[in-house]
Amino acid sequence: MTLLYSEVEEELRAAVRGLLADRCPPAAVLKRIESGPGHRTLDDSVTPMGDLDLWKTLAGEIGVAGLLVPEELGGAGASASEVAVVLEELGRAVAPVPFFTSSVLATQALLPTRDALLGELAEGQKTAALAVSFAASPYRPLRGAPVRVEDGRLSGTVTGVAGADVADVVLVPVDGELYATEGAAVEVVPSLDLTRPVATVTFDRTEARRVGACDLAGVLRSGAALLASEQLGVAEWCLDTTLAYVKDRHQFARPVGSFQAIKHRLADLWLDVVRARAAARNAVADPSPVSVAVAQSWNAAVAVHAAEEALQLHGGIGMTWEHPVHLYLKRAKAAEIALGTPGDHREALASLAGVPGPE
Amino acid sequence: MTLLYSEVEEELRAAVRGLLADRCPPAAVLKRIESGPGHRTLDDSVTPMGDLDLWKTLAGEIGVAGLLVPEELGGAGASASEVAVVLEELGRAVAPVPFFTSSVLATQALLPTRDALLGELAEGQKTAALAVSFAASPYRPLRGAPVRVEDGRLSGTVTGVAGADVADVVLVPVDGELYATEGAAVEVVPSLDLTRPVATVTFDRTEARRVGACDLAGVLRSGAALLASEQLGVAEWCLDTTLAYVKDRHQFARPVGSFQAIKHRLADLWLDVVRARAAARNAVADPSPVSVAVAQSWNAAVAVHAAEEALQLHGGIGMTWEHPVHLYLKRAKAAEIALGTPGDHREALASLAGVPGPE
Amino acid sequence: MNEAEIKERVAAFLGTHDPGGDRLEFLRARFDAGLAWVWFPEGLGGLGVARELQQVVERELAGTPQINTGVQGIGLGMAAPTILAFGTEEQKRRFLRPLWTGEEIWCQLFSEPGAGSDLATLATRAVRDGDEWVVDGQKVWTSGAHHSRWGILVTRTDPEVPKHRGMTYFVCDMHAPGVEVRPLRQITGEAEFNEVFLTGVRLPDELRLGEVGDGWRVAQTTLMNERVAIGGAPVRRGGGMAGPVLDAWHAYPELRSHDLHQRLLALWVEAEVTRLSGARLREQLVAGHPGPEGSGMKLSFAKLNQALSGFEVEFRRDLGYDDWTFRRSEDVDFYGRGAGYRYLRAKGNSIEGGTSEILRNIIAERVLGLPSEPRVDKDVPWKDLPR
Amino acid sequence: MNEAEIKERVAAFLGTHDPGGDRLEFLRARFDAGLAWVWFPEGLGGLGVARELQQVVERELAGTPQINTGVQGIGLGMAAPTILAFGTEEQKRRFLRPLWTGEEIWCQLFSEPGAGSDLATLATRAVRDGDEWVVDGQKVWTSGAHHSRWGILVTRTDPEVPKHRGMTYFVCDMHAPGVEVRPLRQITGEAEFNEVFLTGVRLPDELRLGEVGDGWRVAQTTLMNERVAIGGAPVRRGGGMAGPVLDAWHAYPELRSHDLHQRLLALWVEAEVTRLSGARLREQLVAGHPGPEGSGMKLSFAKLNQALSGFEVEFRRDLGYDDWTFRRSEDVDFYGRGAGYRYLRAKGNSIEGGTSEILRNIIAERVLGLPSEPRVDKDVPWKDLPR
Repeated sequence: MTLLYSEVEEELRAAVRGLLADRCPPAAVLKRIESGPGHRTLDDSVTPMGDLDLWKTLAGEIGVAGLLVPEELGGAGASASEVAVVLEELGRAVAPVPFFTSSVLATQALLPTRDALLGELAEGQKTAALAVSFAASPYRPLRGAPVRVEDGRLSGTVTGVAGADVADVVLVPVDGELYATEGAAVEVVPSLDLTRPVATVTFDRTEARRVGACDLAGVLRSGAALLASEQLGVAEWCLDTTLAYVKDRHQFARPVGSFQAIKHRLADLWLDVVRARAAARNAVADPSPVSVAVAQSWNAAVAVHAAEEALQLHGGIGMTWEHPVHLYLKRAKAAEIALGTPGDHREALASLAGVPGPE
Repeated sequence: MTLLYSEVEEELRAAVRGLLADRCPPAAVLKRIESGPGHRTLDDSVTPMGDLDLWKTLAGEIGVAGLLVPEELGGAGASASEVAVVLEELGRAVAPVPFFTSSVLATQALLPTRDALLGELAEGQKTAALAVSFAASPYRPLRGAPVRVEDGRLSGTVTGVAGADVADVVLVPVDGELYATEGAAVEVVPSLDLTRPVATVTFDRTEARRVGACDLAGVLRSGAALLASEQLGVAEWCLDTTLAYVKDRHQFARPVGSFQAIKHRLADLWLDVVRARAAARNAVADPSPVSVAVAQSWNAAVAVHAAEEALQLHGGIGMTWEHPVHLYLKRAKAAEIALGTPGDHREALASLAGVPGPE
Repeated sequence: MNEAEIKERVAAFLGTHDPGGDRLEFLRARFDAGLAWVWFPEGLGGLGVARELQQVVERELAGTPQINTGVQGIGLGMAAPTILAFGTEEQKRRFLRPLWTGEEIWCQLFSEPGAGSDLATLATRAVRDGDEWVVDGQKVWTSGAHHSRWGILVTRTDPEVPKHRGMTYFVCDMHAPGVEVRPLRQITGEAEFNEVFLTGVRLPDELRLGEVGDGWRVAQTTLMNERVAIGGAPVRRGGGMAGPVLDAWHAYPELRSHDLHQRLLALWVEAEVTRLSGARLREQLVAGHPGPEGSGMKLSFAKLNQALSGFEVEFRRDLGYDDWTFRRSEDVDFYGRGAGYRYLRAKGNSIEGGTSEILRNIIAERVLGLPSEPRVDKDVPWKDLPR
Repeated sequence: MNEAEIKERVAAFLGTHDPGGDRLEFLRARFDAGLAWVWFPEGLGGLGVARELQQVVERELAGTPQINTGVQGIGLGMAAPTILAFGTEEQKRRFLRPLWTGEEIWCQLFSEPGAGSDLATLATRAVRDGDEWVVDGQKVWTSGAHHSRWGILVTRTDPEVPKHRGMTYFVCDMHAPGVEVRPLRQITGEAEFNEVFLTGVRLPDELRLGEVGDGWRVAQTTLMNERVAIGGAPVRRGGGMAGPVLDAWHAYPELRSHDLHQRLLALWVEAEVTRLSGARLREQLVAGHPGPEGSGMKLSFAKLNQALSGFEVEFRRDLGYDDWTFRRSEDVDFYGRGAGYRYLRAKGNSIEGGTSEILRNIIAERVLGLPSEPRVDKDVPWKDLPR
């Protein structure tokens, strides 16, 4: 077990970062969200929020979509550790691509079934979304009313589904079984996180295919483990961007970053980020329930704190729509809720780590 | 209802502060605790920790001992508001006198009985201590094994009793009744708070006089309301002393207090103290359970925080025995436990203020 | 003049002016009767009496047509006291009456993209050209600019001297050619503020307020009046930003957890002690002994608002947002909007009207008497400052 | 030299020296065999080989008589590398052997009452008198001074030049007349440290380490070695200062509350991520890529230790204290003493070996590359500095 990055991982990072720098600078992300997603069903041709061109390149040329899929099923057979590095970079760019929702969450739900859909996802031909509220957690996998199955058809509504706006296939866990459908009605709602909007997914006697068994809590836990790396990326961007800004911005004829109170806050923030990196690495090196709970409770809060500090230390410009810091704040705040809040994960440690509550 | 200080209160403050500046500077307090209290019973003549000469002057000349006692019972018939001002000053001086334990806690326990002992306490002829753990709270008035009464004699042991080392009379609440005795065995134990040590008080078929009914929770709540003012005084001393130190102390050819990180911390601390003052005043102006819980949960924590900041900002000298800051740290930390921790008071607000917990 | 005499004046005024008639006429008459702001001089809407007596007037005139303190806020709170202090007689007569009646709305042209906390480095140039000044530059965070008739404007007139000495203060004609107002979109989606671009704007010298080069001192008067206005209103227990959080807490018991409960209790206590401090501060003001605590209230409320609104979003686990529409809004609608809006908008509380960092500096130096940091910008000509 | 060759050397040494014989003789022989610190030069206790190979020696010599790294800590960690870097050949031969064997204990005479974080302002004077120097001043926070043979001492030899340029570094003879050691009582009641008063202490010039006026550079070498030593040991999950808190938590279920539980869980998480950072840092060191994270470990542990020990006192609701006796203690007994001791002693963690404030400065400037503050002390002669 190591907490460091391998050379292979660093190469993968460089490739992803290079592509994102070129194709997905903050200004491009801002422009994209300004067109805004509307209502649509999967059959409609309304432009979704996600950048599908970018996603095609990421999936096709760099091959990130198949990292978790075994080679014999058409993927790259890589480990969570490489996936984590990709997530760090996508977090740094708040890139509007369905990597986390399709290549991580949906793929992990599918993996035990070894379904052929995995190959299509791995190649980036299709993307999938898991029809579970993004606010669900490993400790409470179902939030909201459950979906019912009758005569092989699905009925019910799931709110807060991430990635559904760009999904070709929706995967629906019902009573320990996983179903796949391309006939769900997807209504994107105005979302706090502009770069990963959530949708309400409705099934009305929708035809679906039973794919296999599904350990939903396990899937959400693996997702939570990896979300910590995305949160690390968000926090790193916020710290780096703020450092660059306060070195450059002058007030009172001094760089703002020469004021001691600012320096001390940034030193503390750096120390939080250093520990977030260790926690994220540990959650992929040892994806035990304790490691995941630790990484999520720490990193979710650090990402929010980093984005809040970034906004404050940018002063007025940080409050404007044109500066990208708000995209990170919104991503961080939504990700704090996603897959369990820091408090959910801390409370889970009471039993996981043997720190019992009052009797 | 007012949250301000009256002119009478400011005059009382000036008198107490003047006397303490003269008779109880920090160096004198340090010297006194170095002799240290040993084992004693009330009959022995071992020197107690408290400064009984100072106490005689405070009680006799300024008349603080009888503030809470009605005039017809030999006291001054003043209000809690004046008592609070005296406590602020005694907190500022960490003065080793039994004002809080005898003139507040014990006196409040006695008041409903209108017992003649009140007159003796009011004149400072005698001092009393309430035989309840100082760690008890209005929400859990009895900590430790209870005292039993048999044939009018008391048996049992109470630990953590504040003020017993200098008490002539020990007041013992048993099952809603208050007993008074001069025959308790008092063993002072090494205490975190050097200026208000606690003792183990033992009754072994000790003769006692039944004084009247006792609402122990109410007594502890009134005590907690006033303790907030003592904590305010502790915090104020810490802030003022630290401000003076960082203005004077130079490092890197600048006053330490000109460094922005230090300035911002002290600004935040000042703001905490400002709010502690409002909370303390409110707890005497409106001694409702909500006000008391608010004042204790805020002020106890502010006093500890102020003392911790004072120590840190004094640097090495703050770690030395010869500098008085540790006396305040120890007082603040012990007072955080006394009469309910901040957490106890916050949790009480769940029902008091209508902020219920999880169902 | 005492309370009884003021009441008599008001009664006399009401005897000759019908509150049920034309609103504007009533307000103009009220101004002319000296009942607009009684502490202003006679002839300028006042009676030259103690400010406290205004309360009597307001009580007696409750129910009559009122001015709009929202949209007129900058005029009433910032422009008027500055004009009173530094304006010529002619300027006072020209501006104060329509300012007070609301016939002319005012905005503030101070902040610039390059001059936020350090206002005194501002770069908007004003160059004299005969009896006129030609102004070029960009201002930002200007609320109400799009319906303002006038703006209070600080400019750089001498770049060769240290920054505090080379500024001049003007009244800017917002209808002049070269004034362009653009809505400034915020992270909440809406536009509460504007950017104002000034390109070759010509202002006659009669619009100058105060002496040439004395703009910093004039601006201080304006800002002192701003600081007084921020964060002083009474709040009930459990009110303010705690209100919506507590409402949600009661409405969704199934979302509660011990983690959230303990944090909410701590925030409740902080909100309560902050509220009590505000109450104590107002008591001090009434007693005529204003304490230094005022400097801290905005700082405390900013922190609390941010903590409470962040808590609320987390508690609700709401991944949605109510409205991202890019539209103008005239003021902050904390309670009519969703938790996400409150969270985002409250972030501005520690930036607008003096950042929390600047407020901590002010508390440290002016209240606690701590020494200032070494200054590197005091004696350097503005044009040579590093930026 | 490779691992196998080192093992051969050790085997050869053990063939001729009985670990069961006289301890001191064994240690002296080990030094002479170059197996004390293999990265030191030959003849000075080493073999001039890579530092990593020392681990091999330690493994092979496990179970033989060992030096006392506790009481010898300052000698080994700070004095030895400085003597090696700046000492004359004669000084190296004279001091290093008994330093390593523990025959001579060393202490550090750096801090002064007036020079804490700003060590370079120190005021202890050394004045040349022929072949000797006469030293007057006061040092503080000197651990082990009362049983030390030598001290590493920084003095002011030229007050006329800026502070960094007028210092000279000496080895101080702790047995010299005029050296007075007094125990310094701490807030815990005990005395871990001393004050050292130097009154007309005469040191021969041969005890000077480095050039006259070069003392700051010599002291930097010492301090760099100190920083490396602090806060780097591996901790198990739930270990360190969290250990006693968790033990108490399990032992006294009746004292638990939701408030305390939530706070303990948060501290547990913080302790765990800090522990993981330490583990990651050590992996980086092993991989030969030491990261800048090291600067943060001491800062993190100080904060954690203080939070955990403060929590523990509150949780136990213990108003007592184990022992206020004024006695000397050789080291910090975090786990053998009570919660109150831990609470008080941990307060020193953010002061000793660089305050947390100084460490934040260092991180901000050296790791994050933030600009330094304006300096007012760089070019002023030491004697003219404000104090």
